[in-house]
Amino acid sequence: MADLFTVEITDVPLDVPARTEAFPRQAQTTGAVVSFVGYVRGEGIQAMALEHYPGMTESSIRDTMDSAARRWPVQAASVVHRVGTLSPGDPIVWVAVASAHRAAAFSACDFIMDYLKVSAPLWKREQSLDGSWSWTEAKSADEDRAERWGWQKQGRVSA
Amino acid sequence: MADLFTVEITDVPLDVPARTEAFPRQAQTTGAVVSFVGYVRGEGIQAMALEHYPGMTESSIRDTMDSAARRWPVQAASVVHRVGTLSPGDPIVWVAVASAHRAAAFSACDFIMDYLKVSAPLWKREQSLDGSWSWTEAKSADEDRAERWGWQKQGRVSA
Amino acid sequence: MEVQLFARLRELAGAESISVTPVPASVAALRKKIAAEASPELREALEDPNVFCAVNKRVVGDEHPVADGDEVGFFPPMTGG
Amino acid sequence: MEVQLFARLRELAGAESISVTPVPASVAALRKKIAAEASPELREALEDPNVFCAVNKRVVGDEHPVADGDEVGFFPPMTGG
Repeated sequence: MADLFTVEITDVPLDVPARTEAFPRQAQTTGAVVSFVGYVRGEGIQAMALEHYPGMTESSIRDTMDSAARRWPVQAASVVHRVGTLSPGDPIVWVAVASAHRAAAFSACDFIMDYLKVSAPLWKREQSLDGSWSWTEAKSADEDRAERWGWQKQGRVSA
Repeated sequence: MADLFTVEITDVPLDVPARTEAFPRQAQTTGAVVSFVGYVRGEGIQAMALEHYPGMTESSIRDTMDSAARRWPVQAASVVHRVGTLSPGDPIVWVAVASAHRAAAFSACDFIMDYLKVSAPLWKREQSLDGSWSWTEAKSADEDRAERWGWQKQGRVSA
Repeated sequence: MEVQLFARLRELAGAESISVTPVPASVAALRKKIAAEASPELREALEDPNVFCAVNKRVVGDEHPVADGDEVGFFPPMTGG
Repeated sequence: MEVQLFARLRELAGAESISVTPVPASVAALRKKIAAEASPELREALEDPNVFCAVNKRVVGDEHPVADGDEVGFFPPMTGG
């Protein structure tokens, strides 16, 4: 039987239909699957590069999935996140959540994305049309969304 | 170019990976796709049958998609809903929404499902394990969820 | 006028539509007229405030006018999705 | 102790890790020690309150203790997803 909670960081292009096909559901009890795909937008950029902290990125996302499963009755969840060099239109991240009912599936998927954005050690650089690379700035809107779920910003002085 | 807003009612099994593959995105501007799949749960039932009001079901769902596009910057949206006889584990409905950012995509997909549940003329019957068929009762929880978006119950006396 | 019935109403009527002549002026009058000539089960179902009426494929209230040539359907609460 | 640096910090240091001996007792002391020996750009980056420190792959505050054998990394705010 497939593992019901999985995290994968990969430098291989993300095949969303294949991931969708392989996502484990339970024929008797799964009533809802919500999935999210984030894509590289091409406005003003010609490429994106993503790096991570091997081991910590996976454990951080796994912690987020465990938190989601404590808050809602999640039956299965998968996260696949790209690293390496990507082009406009490429999928960056795929998140899928299965539950008996849609409310839990929507909330858990939304929650996982919000927490991933602010707590998984991943960093983006973008290559502008003139060829220069620059690091992407963290967005306060992402912190605002994470705070909806009780997330608290961490920094030099921990809570 | 593919139509960016589509509704389909079909008695053919719903191929979710193929629909996912065909869903129109815009390589330059789409940053997020949220999708929902509802499945037949098998607890105590051996089959489900769905019927609709041809023409009205499509226009009702189309109205809901248009409302979503007025509330959020939706770039593309698709709904495919099964009718006919289904088995436990079969997909009933697939909804996908593309937007520049994830907040709009999550909200619009959630909204479309909530409105579809309470306003699209579709009716389920379930066949229990003893072979008998019975009509599914509407759930007040679905009305509660729709009311989050300002939906008001309609009935004999309209507003 | 052929009034369409859906789901449990169709089942109770044993038919996909019911012929109504002359055409009453409002949804309320139409509902009453069909109920008066229906089986007790169908009458009870039609009198349920949760049973919807659509005129020309739009859900309307009981006070909505009805005229010859309108497409009219009655149906129970939606249970799709 | 080899302290790992990620993303912009790695780029500013021109290296994936920095060797620190002896090992200071806390994250604050470690941060200070690395900053004192770093280029002005890396020092400024390390002193940014938004730069995180992870000890054994968990984000911790400045008062967190550090000991020989711990895995320690510094990195800027996350921008994944």
